[in-house]
Amino acid sequence: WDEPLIFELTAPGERGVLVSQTEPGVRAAVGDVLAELPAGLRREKPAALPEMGQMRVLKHYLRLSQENLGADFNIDIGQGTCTMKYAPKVNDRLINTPNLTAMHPLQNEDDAQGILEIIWRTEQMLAEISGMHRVSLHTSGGSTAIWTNIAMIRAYHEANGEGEQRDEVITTIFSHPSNAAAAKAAGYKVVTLYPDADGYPDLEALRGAVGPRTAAIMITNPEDTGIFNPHVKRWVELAHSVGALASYDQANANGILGITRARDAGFDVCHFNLHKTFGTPHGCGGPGGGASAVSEAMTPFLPGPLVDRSVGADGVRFTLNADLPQSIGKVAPFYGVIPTIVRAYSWMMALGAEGLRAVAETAVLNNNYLLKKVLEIPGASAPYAVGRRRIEQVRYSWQELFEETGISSEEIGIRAADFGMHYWTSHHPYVVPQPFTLEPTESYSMAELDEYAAVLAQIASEARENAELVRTAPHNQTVHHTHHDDLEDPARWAITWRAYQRKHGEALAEGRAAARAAGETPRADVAATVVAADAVAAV
Amino acid sequence: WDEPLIFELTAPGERGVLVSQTEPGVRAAVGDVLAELPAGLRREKPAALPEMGQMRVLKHYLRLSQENLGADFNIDIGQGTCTMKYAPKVNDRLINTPNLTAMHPLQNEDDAQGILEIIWRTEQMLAEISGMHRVSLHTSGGSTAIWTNIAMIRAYHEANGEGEQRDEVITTIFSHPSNAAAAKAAGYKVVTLYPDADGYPDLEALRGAVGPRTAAIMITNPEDTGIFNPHVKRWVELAHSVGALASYDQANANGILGITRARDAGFDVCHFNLHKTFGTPHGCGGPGGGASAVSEAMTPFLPGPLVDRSVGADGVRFTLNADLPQSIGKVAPFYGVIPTIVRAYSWMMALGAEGLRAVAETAVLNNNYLLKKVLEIPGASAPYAVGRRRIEQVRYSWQELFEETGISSEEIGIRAADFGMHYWTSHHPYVVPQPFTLEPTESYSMAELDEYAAVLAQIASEARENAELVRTAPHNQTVHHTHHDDLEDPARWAITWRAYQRKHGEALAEGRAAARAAGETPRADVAATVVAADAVAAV
Amino acid sequence: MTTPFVHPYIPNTAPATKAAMLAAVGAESIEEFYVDVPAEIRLGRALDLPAPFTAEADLTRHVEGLLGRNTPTTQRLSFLGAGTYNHYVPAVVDEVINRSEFLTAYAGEPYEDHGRFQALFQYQSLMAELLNMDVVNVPTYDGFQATATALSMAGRRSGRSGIVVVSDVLPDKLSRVRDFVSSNLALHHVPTVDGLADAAAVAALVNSAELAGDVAAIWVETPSYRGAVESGIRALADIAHAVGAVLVVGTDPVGYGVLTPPADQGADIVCGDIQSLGLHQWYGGAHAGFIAVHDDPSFIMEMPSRLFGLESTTVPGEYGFGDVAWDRTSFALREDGKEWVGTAAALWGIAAGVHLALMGPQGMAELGETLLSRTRYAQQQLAAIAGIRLTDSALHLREFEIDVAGAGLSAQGIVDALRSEGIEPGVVTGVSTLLVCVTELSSQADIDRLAEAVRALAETTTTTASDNNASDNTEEKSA
Amino acid sequence: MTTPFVHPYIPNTAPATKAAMLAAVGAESIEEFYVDVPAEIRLGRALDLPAPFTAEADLTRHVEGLLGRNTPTTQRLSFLGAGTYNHYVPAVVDEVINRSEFLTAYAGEPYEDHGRFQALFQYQSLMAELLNMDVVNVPTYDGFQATATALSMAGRRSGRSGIVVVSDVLPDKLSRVRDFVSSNLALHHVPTVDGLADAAAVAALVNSAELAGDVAAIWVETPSYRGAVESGIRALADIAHAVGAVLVVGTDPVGYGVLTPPADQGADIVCGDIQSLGLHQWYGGAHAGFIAVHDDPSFIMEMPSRLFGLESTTVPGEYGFGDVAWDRTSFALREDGKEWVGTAAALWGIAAGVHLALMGPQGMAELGETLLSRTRYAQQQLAAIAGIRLTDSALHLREFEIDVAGAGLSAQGIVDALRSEGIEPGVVTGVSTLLVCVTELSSQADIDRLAEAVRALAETTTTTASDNNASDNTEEKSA
Repeated sequence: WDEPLIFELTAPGERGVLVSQTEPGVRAAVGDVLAELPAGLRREKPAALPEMGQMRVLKHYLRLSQENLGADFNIDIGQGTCTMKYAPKVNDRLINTPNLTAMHPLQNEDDAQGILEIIWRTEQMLAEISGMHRVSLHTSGGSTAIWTNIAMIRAYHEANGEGEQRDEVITTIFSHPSNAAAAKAAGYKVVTLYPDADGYPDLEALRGAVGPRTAAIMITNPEDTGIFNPHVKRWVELAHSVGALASYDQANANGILGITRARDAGFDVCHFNLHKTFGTPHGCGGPGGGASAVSEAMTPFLPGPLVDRSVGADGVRFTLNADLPQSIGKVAPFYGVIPTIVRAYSWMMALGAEGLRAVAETAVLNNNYLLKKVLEIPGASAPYAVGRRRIEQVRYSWQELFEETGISSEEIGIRAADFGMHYWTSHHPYVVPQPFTLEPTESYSMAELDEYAAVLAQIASEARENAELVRTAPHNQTVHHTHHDDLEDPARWAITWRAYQRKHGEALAEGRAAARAAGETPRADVAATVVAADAVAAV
Repeated sequence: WDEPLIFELTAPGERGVLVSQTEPGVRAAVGDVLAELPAGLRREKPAALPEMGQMRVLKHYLRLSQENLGADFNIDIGQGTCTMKYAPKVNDRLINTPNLTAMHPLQNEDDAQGILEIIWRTEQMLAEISGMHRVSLHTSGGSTAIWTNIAMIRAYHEANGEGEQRDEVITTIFSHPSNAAAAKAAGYKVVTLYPDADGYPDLEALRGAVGPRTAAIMITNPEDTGIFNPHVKRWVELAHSVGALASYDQANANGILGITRARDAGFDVCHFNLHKTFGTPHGCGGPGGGASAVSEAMTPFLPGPLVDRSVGADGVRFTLNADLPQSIGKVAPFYGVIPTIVRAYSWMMALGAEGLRAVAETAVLNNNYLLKKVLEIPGASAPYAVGRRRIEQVRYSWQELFEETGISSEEIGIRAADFGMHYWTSHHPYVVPQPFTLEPTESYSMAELDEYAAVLAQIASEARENAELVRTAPHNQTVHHTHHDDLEDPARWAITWRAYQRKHGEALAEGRAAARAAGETPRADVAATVVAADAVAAV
Repeated sequence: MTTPFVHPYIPNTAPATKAAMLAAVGAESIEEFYVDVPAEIRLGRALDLPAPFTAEADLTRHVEGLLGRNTPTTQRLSFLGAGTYNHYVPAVVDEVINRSEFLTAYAGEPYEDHGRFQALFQYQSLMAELLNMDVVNVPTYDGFQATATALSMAGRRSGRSGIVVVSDVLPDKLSRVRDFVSSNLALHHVPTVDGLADAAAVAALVNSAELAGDVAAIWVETPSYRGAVESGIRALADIAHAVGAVLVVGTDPVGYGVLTPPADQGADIVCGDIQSLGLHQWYGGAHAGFIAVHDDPSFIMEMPSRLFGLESTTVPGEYGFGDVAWDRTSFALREDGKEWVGTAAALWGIAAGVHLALMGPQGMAELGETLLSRTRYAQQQLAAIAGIRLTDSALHLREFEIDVAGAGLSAQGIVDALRSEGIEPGVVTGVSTLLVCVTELSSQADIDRLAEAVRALAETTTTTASDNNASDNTEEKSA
Repeated sequence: MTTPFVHPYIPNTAPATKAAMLAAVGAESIEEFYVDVPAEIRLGRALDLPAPFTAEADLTRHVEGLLGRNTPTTQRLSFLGAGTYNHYVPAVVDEVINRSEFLTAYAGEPYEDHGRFQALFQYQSLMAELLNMDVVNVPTYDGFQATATALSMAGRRSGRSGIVVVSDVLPDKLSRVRDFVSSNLALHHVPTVDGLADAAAVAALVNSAELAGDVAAIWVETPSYRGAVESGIRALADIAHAVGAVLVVGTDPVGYGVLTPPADQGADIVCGDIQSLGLHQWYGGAHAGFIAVHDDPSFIMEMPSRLFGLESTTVPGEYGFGDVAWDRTSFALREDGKEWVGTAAALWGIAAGVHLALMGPQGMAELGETLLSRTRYAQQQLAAIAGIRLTDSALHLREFEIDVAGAGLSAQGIVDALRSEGIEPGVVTGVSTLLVCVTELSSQADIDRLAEAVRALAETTTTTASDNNASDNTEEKSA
């Protein structure tokens, strides 16, 4: 599809949906509410939204959807650390019921026993999975769950009179960047530790870093390299030894479900991403769902309200408890991302203990299988811990290929999309040179893993034999190579269509005129002579 | 996508969905039911269905869906006579409720008052729209509604003792082929009339054809040419004058809603296609929905049961009436295609009388606008009734272009798909040479009509300047030019995968081996080296 | 209305656009387009229809309000079958058939609608594996039509007019078939014995003077109207083939994960409905018919439906799809085609294909076993109630009939009484007979609940009856 | 279990595949992959979780059973707001965001995820038109976060720490903001007068010795917690700008089809929640936050969220998309980025974009007018009841507070009493105050029903009270 911007589709007078109108009786009673608006409050010019019939709006967005590559379509193992797994369709269908969509959060608890029970049960299961005492599901993403954890840590130290003293948080470079960023946003100085020569988290470095100013260590394990810190319990003990707390980023928990638990290593708080480990869809970047799990000592600081279960004469009842004097308060509206929570609950209930363990075991099997396949590709390597197994993912490197061909990991990623595959380099900074991180999870079949590895091998071979082909990618995508410089220059960047028209309107008009003169039909004109070659869906 | 056949994706042992298992208590009570099956009743070899994980099945069909071009995606005016209009999404959402999907047809009527009322209201509205006395919604397509109409006519004549005598049905060549076919299937001899020189139905020809053997005339109006028969009332009168009945195929009713009605012209029976005129989706070729509307005299012959409305002490109640001694009996299970009926009801209720008239008026406006645009394309013409307006559609001809370039209407259609447009030639036989039939309905904007016409103009121009480009189409589609001869030869045709393997298994294996030898990766192997160029979605 | 009517479904009702289009075609008003519609048949007034709900929110409230007056089987414990069955529909099935691309497509060519052709070819192929036959059609309307057409095919192919009906047929289905074939075929019924075909009587009739040489087909239904699985298909096939007739088997494919397909027992045409394979109940409004035959042109050329075939393309190894033997159809030849082809039930075929792909061989086997087990269990539990008996001793799949006369009950009385407990116990088939249906969604607890409710009713009735020396009229007691 | 565990969600649990993969990597068992996980922290037992429902049909029955214990607002007449609102969601919105392509995508590049980038760029652009501002972010978690970040931006940009809070803020939102900014900012509250900001008092505080030179922002909420539409934004902006501070306006965009956007009245940062623009209530679980600023790098570079921008490609006239000023973010710079960026609420942004495209200028204008009219009508009907009064005289959009003390009622008493009639009359905000919310889905008949129910309760209470010379404790009377 060669689909214009929606603003270019406007046709004055068309309507997309009609609004319920005020009844004559209401009009008679209230008069002309617009005419009576206080001075300056009546909008002078209508908002310049497009005017379109319903089918055209639908068609526009359906076409855009086909220009997008969801996990349901590709072998989505290229976004390592993000756990792109199957989000079962049955869960989408279960949540799309008025029994959830039409629930108001302040309805009487008697009308909400079903959803309250699901929240409570989900918390209980996550408590068992983490070994923690209590869980809050209020946050809508992993990073904000991390924030919630550091906010509770801050509240804990403040409650103990050490709020001023403890102003440092320690993390590692292969922990997710949000640990560092959330700690900073909470007012902490961030100390980042680098791994030892073998890529393992460096216990000695930690020993040198902890002290009376340390508020917490905030670490991911297994780290983004896929390496599990075998001394993690020592790390926690070291933190505790100086009065600091230990916060566990479990974004990478998928490979250790039922194997080991945060509390078993002594952590005080941890978080899960429901949209990663627990099989809910990623929604183009949210809403996800965060779970903050805490030890008994940290429980008073949880955000509220909490869902409590009581057994009375009338049977079991679930209630909302907002009487939490030490709570950090609200971290989000109401009780969390309900569609995510119910999906995660259903996902766990479809699997059970045996199933969760099969998830973990199959994920690591897939990961180590893929590791072997990738290492067979000349030019690819898996730095650190050479010859050792990994857990959930591997941070690989194309450094050898880059040195040989000049083709970068980023260029390989763009070329991979030509094969209908998504591929991501890695989080910054690129400690591993020319990095890429693959996380096959448990969701993809052996044949799919083979297919993905074969595409990488194909591109590596192209890089050697026809580097230009790789460098000039994309060749088979909705859009051609973009000029990214536009977006770094305040004079040229355009974050909205109105800004674009203001900054580039003249060039836009000129470009169209030129195209028209050259016999081409510009995008904003009738799209008739644009052949489908320019209009293919994403892959 | 270069998606294999699903059988090629099998991986032994994988499961797509698990089935509810028999409880231990049941097993204890009934024993091994399989072992106890009577001789010969136990299947010996499992069905050779594919074994696949759930996500892979989903991915397969989602990819196939992207290789398909629904009305929601293209400017779907190329399938004239089929009334490809907007099927509102709200109606899809309204019907997908357990209040419909989980209703069993033999539940107590008290549990079904909602759906019975919708059926009754829909019938009432269609009765008003057609002017008829009573409506049955039992059939699931237009052709079977036509069948129902001729079956009622047959029963009527039989009831009058004229069943043997009346063995002919008269139709016209520009009426839908199902009129002829259904009459034939009902045991009638079919007489087909051709239009007069101007393309109008030929009243004199009818006069020559009717007689004591005539059971009915079965005609479409406006005909597939888009021409309205101005003498339609004379036609009906002529039929009645010899004791025959008149059956009106209203598949093309979209342009005359609220303008003129079947009963106003004297027809005894008529039918509508709910999936055409009344805005329900076409579902890749059904289920649709048929409505058979009849005069009071024909009412006793309707299929049963009928939905009746009564007002009693407890208020209004809807009941199923199966006490219909003259009824032709069942024409389908239960009461019709419920999802279609409820959608059609909602569609009418979103529009009302004023809206239905706007549908008709806008459809004819769009049609005549498009007519003007198409006639501006050199090589295109609209045979018959030159210079006159049309109603709902127009049967055009590329005969001039064909004579000039050798490019046929069929070739133009295949090329049109390269532009993301669907285009259909016309029903056989091609009375109009190199025909195509466009029916813009009310659903497409002026800009979209312009775009479609521009594509036709572009292809016509290509036909002159680069006929080979058109002749070798498709160029930008999921699949390349197919070899249709395979499908006309019983020795080679393959209607199922098992038949294909049996007939072509050797060639298949050889082809794959050859491809492999040539360095290509055959489809059934890992699809890794197949570049996305071969794998684009439909457009 | 004085304000112009603009509707979201009709973009060109926008006044400026409408004016521009009229100007472009040189028309003063829309009325000019209707010159061929004479005044004598013009309506001349607005249609008399209810006031519409043009705002989508208002429409939604209205329709949801109406549908809210239904009480679906999710809120009843239902043992209703008789043609529509409550099987589980996997979410992936609904996801696929609700994709806009499939839902709103229609009749595209094999190029732009490659996905539709492949999905339906796969449906044909998956059904073919389940049935062990080489040819399956793109779905026709429903199992009624499929059966009527299958019998007509047998008639057309042989030039004979006799159909011997050897099973208990669902009455509605029989009604449909009777009317459909009435111009061409005559139905001859052979009563069943203990629920199954009476092969000896069939043989006698087929070879009788009345029918000799004019039997086109023997028609078996399995499971029968009462759920009985026919065990004599092979014998019936032999009888048919001996006189040059064919065996037509009407069936529900749901059991063939464990049961021998009719083709393996000599059937020539197998037909029926696929509602059990991934379609919701929809108040009886979601049926589709299949017809399966062997790869024999003498059968195939009699099929009216479209048949999608796999063909090669200009790219070696690539699969293309198209219509097989198009010239059979009414699209090609109008009345000279076979019956007719039209919009039927393609989407339901795609659904059934997805369903079979998800289930796989093991899923279909487990489903078959669960159905046989639960059916047998329900038979046991109900027949264990004093005075209630099964009406035959055949093997049953999913449905069976009980006779409750011995318990002093009427079938309608049970239905009325259990309804107050939220149970739909079955379909009344006679004064004292009830057709009970169980599926994989009927748990042991559900069946036990049914049996308990019937037992309680029977005991109350018996007690009351013995107290009163009363008759077998139980209706008054079943409030 | 002795049979191998094979699950539809985990294809490689198929025993043959698992064995082949282990063999390929040269591992004896899965256990080898866990050598780095020491025994001391190994769980060593199965997780103690409820028995699962591995059959999808069983899972569905379980979850539907739980959800069936909810009674949603479709079965109640609800006047609940206070942060989550019952607006109509057009079907097309749900259709689009439930497309697998959007629902299951995540973080693809601008090439393979062109559609996502365009859809979110369009969301930004559509919101920008509604708000009359040039920059809108990809949604953050919710309006609470958006406001907390907006205030933090003002603080970071100015290096100052004072925030002057001039409106009545939703208590939960205030709680969230307070904790979030506690390391960096101090909140100073100026009480409202008759529901609106007290500009004179604000000016006095801003220029007071305590705060002079350290005011980063004045924070307005409109509509306020109680639904009052702030009329003094221009004056407040002038006060802020005079001291080098900025005006931050927290708002709900639903009214800007008819109301003047804050930017036109001098606002520098406008922020809030988009739940009203096409998201269902979801028990409070569907929120997303927007932050809008002018095209000024000093603001933009303080934004933590992703900002999608339109850029050219190698094909003239083609639109590409990408991240604007990536180096602001924590993805680029970890703790040196602005706050952090992570998975937030992109899908809800797409929904809001579709919603605005469907509504268009006329739809948003009609919606605004309907909301104002119905709100006013509800105020009139309730205030007409003897003893019930509005707690302020400001203009209200959608929500307003009533004080019922004069009618001898308590707020909780009304809620408890009306609940038995299926009505949720509002949110209790104090002993005698109730926050009532009406939307375009509250018809005149609905509002009349509410008013009638309250009136009847008030009259009963008054009668009883006068009979008994009773106190104002009404709870016992409101069974």
